[in-house]
Amino acid sequence: MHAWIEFGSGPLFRLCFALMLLGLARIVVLTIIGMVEAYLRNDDKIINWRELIGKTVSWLFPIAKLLKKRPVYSLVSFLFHIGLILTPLFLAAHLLLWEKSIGFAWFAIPQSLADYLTLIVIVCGLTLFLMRALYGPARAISRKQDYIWPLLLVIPFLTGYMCVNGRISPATYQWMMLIHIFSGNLITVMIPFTKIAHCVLTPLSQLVTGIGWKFPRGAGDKVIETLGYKDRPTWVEQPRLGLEKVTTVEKEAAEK
Amino acid sequence: MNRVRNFKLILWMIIGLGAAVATARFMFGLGAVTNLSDRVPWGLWIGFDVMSGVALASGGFVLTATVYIFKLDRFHSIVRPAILTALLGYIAVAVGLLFDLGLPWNIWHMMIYWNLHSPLFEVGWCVMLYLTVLLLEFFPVPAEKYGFLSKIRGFLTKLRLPLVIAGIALSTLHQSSLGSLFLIMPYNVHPLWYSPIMPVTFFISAIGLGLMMVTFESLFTGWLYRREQEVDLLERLGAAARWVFLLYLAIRLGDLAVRDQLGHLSGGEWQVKMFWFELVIVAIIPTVLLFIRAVRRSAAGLMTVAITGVTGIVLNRINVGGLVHINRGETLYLPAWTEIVITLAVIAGAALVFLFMAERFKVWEIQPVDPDADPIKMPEFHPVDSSWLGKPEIVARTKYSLGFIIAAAVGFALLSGEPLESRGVDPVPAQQARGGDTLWIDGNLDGYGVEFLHVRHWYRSGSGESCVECHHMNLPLDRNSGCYHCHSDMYLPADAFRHDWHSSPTGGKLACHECHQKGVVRAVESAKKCDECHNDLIPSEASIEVEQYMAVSYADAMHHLCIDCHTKEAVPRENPDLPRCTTCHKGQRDIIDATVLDSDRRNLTGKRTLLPPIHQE
Amino acid sequence: MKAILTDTTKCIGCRECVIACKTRYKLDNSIPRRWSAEDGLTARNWTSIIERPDSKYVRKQCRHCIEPACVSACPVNALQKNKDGAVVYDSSKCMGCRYCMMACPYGIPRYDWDRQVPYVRKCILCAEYISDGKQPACTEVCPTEATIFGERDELIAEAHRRIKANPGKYINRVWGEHEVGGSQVLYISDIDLSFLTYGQPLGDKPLPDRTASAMHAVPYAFVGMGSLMAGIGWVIGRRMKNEEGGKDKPEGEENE
Amino acid sequence: MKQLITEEERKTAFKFPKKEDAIERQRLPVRYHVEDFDVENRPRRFLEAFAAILKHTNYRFVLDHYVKVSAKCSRCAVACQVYQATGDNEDIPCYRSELLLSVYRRHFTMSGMLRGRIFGDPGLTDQHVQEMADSLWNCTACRRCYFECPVGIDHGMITHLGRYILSEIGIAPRALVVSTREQLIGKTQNTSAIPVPALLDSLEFLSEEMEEEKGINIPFPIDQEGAEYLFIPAVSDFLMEADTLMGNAAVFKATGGSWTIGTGYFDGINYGLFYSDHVLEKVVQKIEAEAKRLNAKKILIGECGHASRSAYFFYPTFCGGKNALPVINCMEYAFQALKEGRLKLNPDIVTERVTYHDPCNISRPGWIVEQPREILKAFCKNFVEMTPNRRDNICCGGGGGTVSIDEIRPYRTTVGGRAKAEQIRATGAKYCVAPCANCKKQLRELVEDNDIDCEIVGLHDLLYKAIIFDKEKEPGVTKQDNSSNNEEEI
Repeated sequence: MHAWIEFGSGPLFRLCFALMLLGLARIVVLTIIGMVEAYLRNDDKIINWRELIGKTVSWLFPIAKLLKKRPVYSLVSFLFHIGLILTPLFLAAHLLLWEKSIGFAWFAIPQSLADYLTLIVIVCGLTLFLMRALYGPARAISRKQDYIWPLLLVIPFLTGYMCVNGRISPATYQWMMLIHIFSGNLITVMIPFTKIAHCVLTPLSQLVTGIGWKFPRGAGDKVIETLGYKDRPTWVEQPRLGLEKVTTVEKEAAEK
Repeated sequence: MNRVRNFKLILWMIIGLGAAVATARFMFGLGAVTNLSDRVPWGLWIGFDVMSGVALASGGFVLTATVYIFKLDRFHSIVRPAILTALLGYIAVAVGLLFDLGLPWNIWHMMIYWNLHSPLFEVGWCVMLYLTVLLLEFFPVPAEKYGFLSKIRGFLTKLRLPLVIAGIALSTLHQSSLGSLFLIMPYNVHPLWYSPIMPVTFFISAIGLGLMMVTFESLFTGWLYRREQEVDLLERLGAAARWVFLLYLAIRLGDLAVRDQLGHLSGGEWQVKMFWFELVIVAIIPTVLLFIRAVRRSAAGLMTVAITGVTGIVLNRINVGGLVHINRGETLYLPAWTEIVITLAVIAGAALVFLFMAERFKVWEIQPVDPDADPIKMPEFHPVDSSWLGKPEIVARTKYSLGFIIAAAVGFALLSGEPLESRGVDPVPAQQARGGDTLWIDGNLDGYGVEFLHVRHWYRSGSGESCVECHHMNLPLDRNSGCYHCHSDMYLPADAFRHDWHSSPTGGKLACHECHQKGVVRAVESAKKCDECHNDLIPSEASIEVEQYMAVSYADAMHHLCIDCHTKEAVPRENPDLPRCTTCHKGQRDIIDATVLDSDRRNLTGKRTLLPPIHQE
Repeated sequence: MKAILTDTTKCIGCRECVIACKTRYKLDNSIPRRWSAEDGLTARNWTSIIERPDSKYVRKQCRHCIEPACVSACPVNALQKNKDGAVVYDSSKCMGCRYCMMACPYGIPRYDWDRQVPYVRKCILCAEYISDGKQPACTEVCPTEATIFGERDELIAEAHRRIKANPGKYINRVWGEHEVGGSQVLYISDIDLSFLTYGQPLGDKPLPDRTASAMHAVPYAFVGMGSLMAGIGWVIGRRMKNEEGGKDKPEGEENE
Repeated sequence: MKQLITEEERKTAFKFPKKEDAIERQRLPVRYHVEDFDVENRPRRFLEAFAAILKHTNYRFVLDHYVKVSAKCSRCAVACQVYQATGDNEDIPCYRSELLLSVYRRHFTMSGMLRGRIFGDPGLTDQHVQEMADSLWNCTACRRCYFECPVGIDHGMITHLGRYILSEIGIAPRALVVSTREQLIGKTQNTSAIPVPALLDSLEFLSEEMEEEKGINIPFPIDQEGAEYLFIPAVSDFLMEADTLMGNAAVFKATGGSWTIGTGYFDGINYGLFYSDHVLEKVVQKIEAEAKRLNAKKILIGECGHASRSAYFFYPTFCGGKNALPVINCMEYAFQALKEGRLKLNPDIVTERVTYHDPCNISRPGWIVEQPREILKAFCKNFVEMTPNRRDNICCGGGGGTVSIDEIRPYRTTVGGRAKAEQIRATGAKYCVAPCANCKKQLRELVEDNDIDCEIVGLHDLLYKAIIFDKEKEPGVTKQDNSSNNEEEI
């Protein structure tokens, strides 16, 4: 048991954490490369930065949007995210592990706050699951993983809370810790490869959309050429309306 | 092109692994990732990356000489890949050196601080100059593609002959100087290898290696890209190489005879076996095989020869570079996996750049073309999984980066945390044997210590709960720190109290006044004592008092523990000798009755605990 | 030229010299390494006491050779022999190639293997102290005068005097008088000290001489090889031109 | 091998699920465009078209991003007025996007590759293609859901791409394809097939009518080279929205702007925006050619949402990036004139309650939101807002080209536009200003079918009524040209 815990918080954690960091870096870099490529291929280089950044910020800190539509859902999901980010990163116990492994750590949140946040995450996670299961449109668009994720995210929080508050734990500390570590590792390693990747990609979304709406010139013709539809009108040879000037302009263009 | 893509994927994975190790190397220092030690300061990185790297790149000067000096134009088609191989080989040497050097950012010092007596200085300069020459020699190839470079290209093409001559001269110098490096170590290098003519043997073997490397590279890339292999040309190279190898064999054996060292060959040491193995694969097998015509004319035969020859000469460089040195004492050097990974990663990087150049520019007569790169081609869905991952560059980007990060993550997982700092450190024997029968207490691991009958002491002090009489607390939050974590030196006191940690928000989170009283000068003496807070740290029965912030030195701690007790016990036992030094320090360990410790010593040795050999005069 | 003479028969193994050295140069504590068990020297232990059977103690330190191999080997002049004869180290020049460690016949220089910024470390004969006319730390504190400091000639004379004065006590040899050109740290002993060189008998020829011949050949090799190649190229080119006769097709440039 | 989609097949294939609590929806009788296309291998051809489009356009990185971030939170469901009306899962924006994203995920990513290898997932089926065909043409492409998506997925773009792919394999509403074909390779070069002589006639007629009404000659300059503005309205304005056109002319007259209508190309309608990037590009480039021919300085788009958007946002894209001519909307022009005091309006003419409908295409990007409101507030005393309004407005229900499909009028007016109808009813306005050809058509049908007492007008219709001509300041050129007319009037 102890050996498994050691393994889970040692090599396995390093593997999962490195995969997460590198994987997230990878998708961000790939997205940025794609963006730059698309940007260079487009003729239109005008980007409305103000608009894009404004939208991004308004979603990263969705205070104004909270009360607009589906306020309960918005509030629950907001709290869920807060707890999800703060607790693993700033819990004192985790920071000690950091200090031990990489030699430095950062400030911690008080244990009582961490406890409350943990409870909030557990409650919000279950609520989100129920909302997904009970709300019609949500059920219609959910895949299997969408149901699994909120529950999976709750597991390390639940077991972590039980480790800290041993009285409510149904099993021994060791077992709880084992589940805590392994579920945490599982989540960590899956982050860059599943929809949780939105944690780093969301800030890029608006820019992606902004650049995506600008199309490369002449792509349509190439698509037709690639598909090889011989009988397809390519819109290239167009008879013009019989005004003299039009034809002359066209002729000039053709000569060029 | 699938073969190329899979090969590149493997290369990227190796680089990923290397990136993880490289991070550790620069974060934690050389000791963390290498098995190098004060006794073995040069290891695989010098022996392979630098010494063999330089030798492997010698194909460049051999072939430029063949084509531009001896004007054998039929070899023209393989001179470009040879120059590129040489160029990348030298860049790989430089990169490998950056890992090996303790202070890689000072590598340019060689340019301003001149020591004309040092062969390494000369090697360094020649490598730098030759690298420049190679860059200039290769520059026209990529420049073909860019029209605006045509003027420089024309100028360099005119300058080719002087460049080639300078390149050959520089190569001659540093290929041989790699041998001169070891002339200064007559008492280190095994006499079967050490010879005043090492510069000459190094140079000759470099020529042979250059030819073999060109053969290998040509055959391998031919297989990779399904190109037509230039076997007829390589056959001629092989025919030339056999004489080189024969000459090398003759010189090595002749040298031994002249220096009257043949007697060593009859010895049974492993070095002798190594010598024979090396000589067989470096010279005898290739020479014999190359004299057979059928072998020379088949790609498989040539490949066999190339692989044996290359392996042999690389082995020779590694041997001379550190493996067969005889002043190693008891320290045996085997490269750590991390060292091997870095070496492979440097090679993989060079190979990737080679493939990139070959695909991008006209390195070979026929440039390989990727059929999928055609802009108007209809995308082909994979027949099995009916997927299409995109244009070749997108596929490359997606797959290689995935391979890279997975390999890097595995690398980080394999790099274990604690041994990174303490490679080469054995667990303190006293700790290792805790609870055992007989301890060998040896604080500084120098092999000289005190025999301690653990069970007897335990029994005498009342067994049961008596452990705490001697064994004191561990570090807070620590499970099994060795003694040296506090008593970090044999003779000097060490800091046991981590002030930073106690005041840091992640640690004790203590404000100053919680330990230091107000109005009193803040000093060690006026502060709270450890056990005022850590009252459960030491059970009440313990004989140790925690007052000091400085741990005493290891020797003092041991003495304190023992002498106190022995002094007390001297009276009731009516044994005045009990507190005397000689009671414990019965002389050195060979004086201790071997039979007493025999079983324990074997156990300890099994647990990686190094016990020095018994010195006998 | 200053020197240290160590008389192993007087040494009681108290290690005062070790502590004095560490104190003077503020050498911090080192994690004991496996290989340092052989002689006790580490990057933070510049001198050590080796205990030999029968309570014999031998102090090990840098020998400060008169023609040091390490100084000759260092490609960037980081190791230098100063006017007093001490082999001193300039860490600002060093690039960490460790050739000095390879070259030293006594295996003295040690390396900071566990540091990100490692240096080569060894005894520097308290160079700045002896240039002020003071003594090295080790000789200063030695309670039994087992190790003493003075002019080299005088110490050699003293050594021979002691050997002569106590026939049978000492082995009739002053270690360091002639080996590899002589050194400034001398030993007289009643036991064989060849373990200091790992059993290798050292010759009297200075080590730098061995590379000097190769190094002297460098300019000749360069010029010789260059002109040889140029000559061969010229001759072959001319012959080929003659063979081709009238056909004046320019070679070389066209092909590449 | 080639086989047309038969009428029978379409009838059996296109079915919509019914929901008890939702409005019972009829099967959309969309007539798909039928070319000589192979209907046998639709999945394969769909994938090929998808791959070819990914290869040559920028959609790949966008989709790559979207498949990774899509969190399936279902917030978009509350934003979609079609879903609110039908309650049909197929109308949830995220569901619709997932139809296409799942194809992308399965056939164009590593995870799909693994799924194919390990689980033997067969991939795209004909049924799925059909589902996409049904679902994608339902969307009004109003992009309201984009504002509701926390991770920033633009479902509008996915729909846009999906339609493009479908159109490449011949699944596109016939109405759209037929009109763009006329526009691009037909004789008349416009979607409504108006021949140039007819155009000139009607312009002359309008000019005369304006003279009668306003007592001042307001000309329509035709083919004037070097004019500052090349005026490109939605072509339907020439036939159906004469008032708007007259308003445009009147504003130019009053402000003294130099403008022209080109006979070479005068159609702002760009159905390419709704179904094919290829057509979109070609149509935009026609505008460019006409602007070059007439040597115009700027391009002025009439009152039309999608025409404005396709010109404003895609003109730089397809016509030379930075060097492209600036594109402005006629409302921007009017607003500018109003701000500078060149446009004088009589506040006593329009006294009825007026409301303003934001066309999605120009209001959603935040481009033309406040300008028309400022203009309206300048002369309408009784101006009320709909809720929600501005960038968060609700689509008229005819966006995304659906308005030009006459067959689905019942669907548009009962389902797509239901929310809008309620909105308009709630305002109680007499006039609903909808500065967009599509919106006008749709809203007129909407108020007709829903019995709402409201007149749908363009902004310039009202402007035309309220405009005051400053006769002393009349430019000399027109005075001389039409001196006789002026004298008569005086």
